[in-house]
Amino acid sequence: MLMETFYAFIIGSLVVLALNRFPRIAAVVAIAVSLLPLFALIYWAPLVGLTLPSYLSLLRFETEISYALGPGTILLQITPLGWFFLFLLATTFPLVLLFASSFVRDNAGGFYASMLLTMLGSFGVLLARDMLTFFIFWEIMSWSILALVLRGHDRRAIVSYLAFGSLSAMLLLFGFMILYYKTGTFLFGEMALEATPLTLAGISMIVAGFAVKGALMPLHVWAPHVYSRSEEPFVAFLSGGLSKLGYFGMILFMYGVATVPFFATWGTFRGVPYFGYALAVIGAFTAFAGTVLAIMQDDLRKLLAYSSIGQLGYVAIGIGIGTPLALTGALFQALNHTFFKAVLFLAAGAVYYRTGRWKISELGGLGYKMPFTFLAALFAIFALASIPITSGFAAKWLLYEAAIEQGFLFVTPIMLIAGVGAFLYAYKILYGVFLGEPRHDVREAPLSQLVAMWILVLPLVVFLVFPGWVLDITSPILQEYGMQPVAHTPYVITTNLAAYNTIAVILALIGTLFLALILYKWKPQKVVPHEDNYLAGEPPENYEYISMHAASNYYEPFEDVFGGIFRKGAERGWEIVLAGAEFLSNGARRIYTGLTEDYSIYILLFFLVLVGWWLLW
Amino acid sequence: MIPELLQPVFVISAALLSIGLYGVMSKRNMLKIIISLGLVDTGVNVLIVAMGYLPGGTAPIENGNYALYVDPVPQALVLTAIVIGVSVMALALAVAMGYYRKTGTLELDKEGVMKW
Amino acid sequence: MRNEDWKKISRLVSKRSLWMVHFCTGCGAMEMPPVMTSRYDMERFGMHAMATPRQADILLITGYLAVKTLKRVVQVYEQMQDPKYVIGFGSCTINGGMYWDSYNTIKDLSKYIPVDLYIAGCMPRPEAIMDAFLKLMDMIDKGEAIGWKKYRKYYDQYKRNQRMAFAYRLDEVKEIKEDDAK
Amino acid sequence: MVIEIIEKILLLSGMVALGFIIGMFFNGFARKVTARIHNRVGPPIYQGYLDVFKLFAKKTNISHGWIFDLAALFSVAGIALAFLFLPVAGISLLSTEGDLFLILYLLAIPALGFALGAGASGNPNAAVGIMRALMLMLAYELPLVMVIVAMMVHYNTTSLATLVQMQSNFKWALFVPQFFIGAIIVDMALQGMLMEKPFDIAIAPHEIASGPMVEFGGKHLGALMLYKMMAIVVETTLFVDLFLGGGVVLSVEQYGWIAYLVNFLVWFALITFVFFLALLINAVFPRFRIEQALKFYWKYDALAALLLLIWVYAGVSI
Amino acid sequence: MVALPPVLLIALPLLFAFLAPLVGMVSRRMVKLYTLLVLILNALLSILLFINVMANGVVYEQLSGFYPPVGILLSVGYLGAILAVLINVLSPVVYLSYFGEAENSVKFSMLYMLVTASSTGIVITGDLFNMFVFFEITAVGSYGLVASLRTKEAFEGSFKYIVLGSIGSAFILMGIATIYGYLKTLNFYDIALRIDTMPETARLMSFIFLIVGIGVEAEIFPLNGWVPDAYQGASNRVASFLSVGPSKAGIYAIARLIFTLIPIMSGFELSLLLGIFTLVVGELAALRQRDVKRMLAYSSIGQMGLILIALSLHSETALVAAVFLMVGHALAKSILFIGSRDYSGGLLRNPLIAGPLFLGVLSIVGMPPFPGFWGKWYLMVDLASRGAWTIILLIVFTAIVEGVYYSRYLFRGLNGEIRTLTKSEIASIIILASILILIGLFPQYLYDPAVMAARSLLGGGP
Repeated sequence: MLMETFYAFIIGSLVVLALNRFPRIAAVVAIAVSLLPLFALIYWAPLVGLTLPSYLSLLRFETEISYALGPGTILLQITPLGWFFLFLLATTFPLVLLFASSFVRDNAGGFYASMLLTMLGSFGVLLARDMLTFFIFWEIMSWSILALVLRGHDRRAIVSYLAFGSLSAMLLLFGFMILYYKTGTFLFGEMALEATPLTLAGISMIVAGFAVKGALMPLHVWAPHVYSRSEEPFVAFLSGGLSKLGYFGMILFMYGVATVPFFATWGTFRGVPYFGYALAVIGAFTAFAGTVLAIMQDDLRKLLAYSSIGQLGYVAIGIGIGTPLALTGALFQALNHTFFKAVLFLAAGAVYYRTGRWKISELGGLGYKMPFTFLAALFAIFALASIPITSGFAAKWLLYEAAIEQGFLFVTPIMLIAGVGAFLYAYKILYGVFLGEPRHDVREAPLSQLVAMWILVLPLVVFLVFPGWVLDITSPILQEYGMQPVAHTPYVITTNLAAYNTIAVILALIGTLFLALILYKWKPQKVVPHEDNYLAGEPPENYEYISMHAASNYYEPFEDVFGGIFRKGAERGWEIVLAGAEFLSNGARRIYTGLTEDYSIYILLFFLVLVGWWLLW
Repeated sequence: MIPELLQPVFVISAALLSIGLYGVMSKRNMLKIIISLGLVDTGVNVLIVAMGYLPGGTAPIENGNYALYVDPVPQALVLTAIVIGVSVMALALAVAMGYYRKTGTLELDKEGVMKW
Repeated sequence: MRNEDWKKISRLVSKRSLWMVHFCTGCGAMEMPPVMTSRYDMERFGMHAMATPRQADILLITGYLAVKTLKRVVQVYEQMQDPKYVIGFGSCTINGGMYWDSYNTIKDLSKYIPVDLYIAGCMPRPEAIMDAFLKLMDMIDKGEAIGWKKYRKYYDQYKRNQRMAFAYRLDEVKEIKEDDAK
Repeated sequence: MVIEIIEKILLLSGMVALGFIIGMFFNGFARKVTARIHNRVGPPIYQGYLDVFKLFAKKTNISHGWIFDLAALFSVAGIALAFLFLPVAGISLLSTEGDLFLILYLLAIPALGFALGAGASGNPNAAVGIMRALMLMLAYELPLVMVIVAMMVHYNTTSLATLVQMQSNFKWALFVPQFFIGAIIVDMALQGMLMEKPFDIAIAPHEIASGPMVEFGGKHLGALMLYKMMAIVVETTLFVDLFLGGGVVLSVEQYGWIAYLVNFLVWFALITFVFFLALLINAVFPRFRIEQALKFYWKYDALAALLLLIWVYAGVSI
Repeated sequence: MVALPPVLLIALPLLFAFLAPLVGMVSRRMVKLYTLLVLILNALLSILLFINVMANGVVYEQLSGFYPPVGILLSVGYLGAILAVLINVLSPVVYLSYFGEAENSVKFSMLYMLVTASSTGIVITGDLFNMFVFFEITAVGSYGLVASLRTKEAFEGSFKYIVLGSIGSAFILMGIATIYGYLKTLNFYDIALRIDTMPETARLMSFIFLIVGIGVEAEIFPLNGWVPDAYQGASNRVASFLSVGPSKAGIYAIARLIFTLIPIMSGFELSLLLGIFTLVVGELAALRQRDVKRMLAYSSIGQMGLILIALSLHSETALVAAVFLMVGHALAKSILFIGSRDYSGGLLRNPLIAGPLFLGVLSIVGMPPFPGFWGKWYLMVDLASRGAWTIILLIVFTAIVEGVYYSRYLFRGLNGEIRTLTKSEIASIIILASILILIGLFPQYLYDPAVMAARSLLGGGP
């Protein structure tokens, strides 16, 4: 059924293209096809030690397959790592399409077709057993994303995506070629890497190529533009699901193909190879700078985009440190980020669907108008800010523990302060969109959108209580790389330094909330209209013209302090690179002067040079 | 292999070629360029004909005397080349005419859009 | 514990924790700093100046009120939470004081909001203010400071008077009169 | 089993009640101290209890909707939760179930809950106040976490209970030269955490009408007061646990219940002292602007913390 | 199956081309249909020829009764057969886009058939002078096609093409003269057999003459001054056809030159160097280009450079890559040229236009599973196995540059005034895109012939 899944995706995408005029039917077809990876996921669950009831696995999927495709062979095999990331993608994908069924209106067939192709690519990437397969599916995913980016009609998004997409592809290709040159094979399993500088360069290029997709700074430039100018269901999947593939690739190549001893050849810093340490530092910088930039955004989607960049920086830190604790933390963070960022983007989409606005300063007061959207977003924001009443905290905790365990004195404070920064922009979303002065008389989002959001919230709640379940499915990955899994029970995670008992936190919270509720219900209360606000006795009349919303330029003092340093820093750097290329380009262009005399002189000169070179020398 | 006698022909051929190329490289007037191209063609044709020449050879006509006749192939080649050259030249003139009709000049302009 | 006892304790405690919001319009505000600082130190009695009416128990109006200002005062008063007390400070709030014949100053504050206590004088000395506070505490203790109840009870009447004060065209006044007739 | 659970619940509830009681005491204490510095008489030392009682006894309580109500719930519940996870006078009820990171994040629950309610009121003053509070948080957290990380690496633990245990027998972190500096840095951060002057930017009553609390009155304000008072206890306890051995002077194994009592008294004295220091600064300083506060913490305090990190880095080898 | 003589492939369109005016006398409209039918017939013939070659090996045919070396020999090799199919199948599809325009149909159609026939001639001939003649016919036809738009730019571009083309043909002639002067033969096999008997200097001179001459047509860097101007001046479908027919024929001639005719090691080195220069200059020049046709022309130059690099690596993998690159480039560039008529914006809002153009860009940029990808991948694999990191780096760099300017291209097609293409143009690009997709999904049908072509070329065959 594995190859059939791929066929189903290709045929499905053609069918939905043909159904362009009937968006509803196209959505149903797309969702039906999109469930296939989910079935595969369930069927393969025993691989990571999960025993699911057999009636859940409706279809059978091969665990390993090879398929001749012309010059090359497609080699596919499911691994625990692939399963973990497939879990993230396959669960998000149908829900995102469900959301899209009411969100995407024009040219829906193209949308679903491209979405199916992205999933096809991702599915292949997660199963790839050799570099050719990996690259083919990786690029299919990349260009189908490009097709979706094109729908946004935004110059910077298209240019930056394709430019960085080619950069990423070429870095990967270059790196793959180096590995091929050194090992003579494309198969991941058969590569025995020698510790030579060239191999290290290859691995670095590959990691850099993945960093583009994972939007690590300074290779993140495309992400804010793309995230802020595409349709929300797609962006939810891009940020939630597809960006994880970059980190999937990093783990695969840093711990599956290369190994810790390989990196340790060039020395270690506090038990972590310098390579990993550098990645962790870049990750920490990304986490911090992404957060700072997110704080300064007014466009809701840009804010979420920079927040994505920042949060994914943590994943990079975990991968860089590379101890079992850190890898577990990275995977857990990836999982959390998938769900909460998907919810946030979808909530943003629902808000846009009802109000038609993106700017935080133009929204407000939707919490009472769209309570279910608000609550879903609230949960996601709690997870984003890693408040310990969602699963968001467990991941960050693991990462902090890992960093302290290695004695990282300088990386850890940056991680922590980026975490605090997350509160700032999290509150900006809450306040600017859902709280404060109501400005739009709107209804709650449609049912399909609510269902999609709330199902995505579910894992955040479940893994809040039982973070051990995530650790259960990450343990086989660690074992595969010869590492000791992190000690845990369903609700207690234990490290060398401390323990974290979720049940204790939750029960204590319930208890204190109960106490607070008693205190609070003591007295009756009166709800007053929103306009009844204390404004130095000034009654707010004429709501049309007076705005009490403080969300525009919300963190202005912050921008005064940080704006100069961070705003457009990376972008300007890349613009300089581009300007250099364009300078060269101008030079090349000047060759073609448009004059026959010059052209014929070139020919004669070329002839003379050749004659001189060969005959006289 | 190549007879001494032919060296002046090579010189002539080279001279024609050089003049032609010089014309192409220095003139901007279409007609002058076309004339220069004609010179280049002629130079090359002279070279090819010289290739097949045998000193004292006759025309390769079937008259029983097989002993000494010039190689017919280069002549055939040259004939073809001349035909082609003429057709190219005719086309070039037609293009030049068209260009003149559109712009009123035969000079290729330097400031046009067709550059860079 | 009986309800009465409960109320009694509540009053006993409340009187020792009175928070004020100052509505400083006239020159009377000048007399407040001595009351708050070390010379007289009203914090001895748990009194405290608060920034917003939501948090305050006492509305202290220090001086004359123009009609426009009255609008704000009413707004602030209505935003306060029961139980709430009003202290009219200085003669301006009692009879207009030196603005008694001004066309746009209100003369008797208690026509518009229920005043629990007036402090006479132009200016009242800090001693007088302290005395007034103690008096108010005493009234609260005895359950006599019931301005907030009055405002609820005679809400229509107060509203009518306020409208009358805010009206600045003759037809508006006529309208109010017609409403009275009904 | 059931008895054990009931015992535990009672113990925890008692702890929360104790925290609130001490917190309310601190309110009166602070006002008294400030008044004495101002050469005033000041309110009675039990003023905090009166204020909270009065607020809960208000006749009308105005709410702006259910999101607004969440503020009261989450701020009280969150701060109590954070208190439960702190080792108090060497007694660790839940502090072995989590660690210092958990406490740092638990401290955010009441803050965010509070901010949620304040935002829901729709008052621009509240929004500005919350902005300032969050930025202040960002500002003081940097030096704070730098010192905390240094301590974690130095002691090789992240658990606060273990940290307190390691400091028993007067091996206080304060007496380690690096962390003496660290204590000074954290004390400065504490000033911001407690929102005492010069860092009471968020609730500046004269500029933004007490900021986030502008729309709170009656029981809502009462709940917030409880939160603020309890926060004093939590934050000073955090400081005491970090640097002053959590107030543990006698070992429980040796002295039994007397040790509990003495430890408790010492802990109380220490947190009062720490708070007293903050009050002294509070009484004589004017207010910073928010960007000044940010620059103060990130320039001077964080620089000092960075030097500390380098010192610890040179001293620790793993 | 009947083994049809390959000469039909050249003779038929030539014959029908000169019959076109007769048809035009009857009805002007009929001419287009007539031409299309002729081209389709030719395409079918080429496919038959292809199958024949793949099944039975190289097909030879002697013309006009003389035996080689005097007579003219047609020899259809594997690469020749692939390119013959490519040219002859794409030529009617590109011609399809011409429907819907009333003007000039007879002359245009004649020239079109002429160029198709002569380009095919280049790839299936076995005689050097014959190749020269076909080159000239191709060139003359192309000059006419470029000028067919009858604008100032068209005439100017055409004139520049004529000048450079004539100089180039002079160089080819000199090369032929040199070779003939020494070897007295023009047959490829004869030359290849006896090339070693030529003095070193003469051999090198003839190589230089030929590579300069052919290089003009094959768009190699210092010789390709005409390319941007002619492409910019020509109408879009002519530009499209130029990138299908003449340029591929030119690159085939280069391949024959360096592999069979004068296989000297320094020849490979030179063409590698030229390929690198062509690639870098072409791609860089495209980066800042505002005019879409000119940009695509520069991009063509870059692609030619890539193909040349692949050819001159002298290995099976690289030659397979070259075949994939040629096919990919011909398909994708013809889509892009046809689709970019009036390319100022709004074009990509129509999914029927956007789809093919998007696929075209993907193939050029080298995204799987399109032929451009396989080309780049195998080129990289070959370079990697030699450890030629500098060249890889340059290819990588130019690929990123390509990404940048194609993204600008895509953006320009999205915003602005809504315009559209004629139905025939849309049909044409959709057919081209489907061929692209088919090759992408079933690359083995191109891979196997490509491998045979590579082996044959490496063995010194056609």
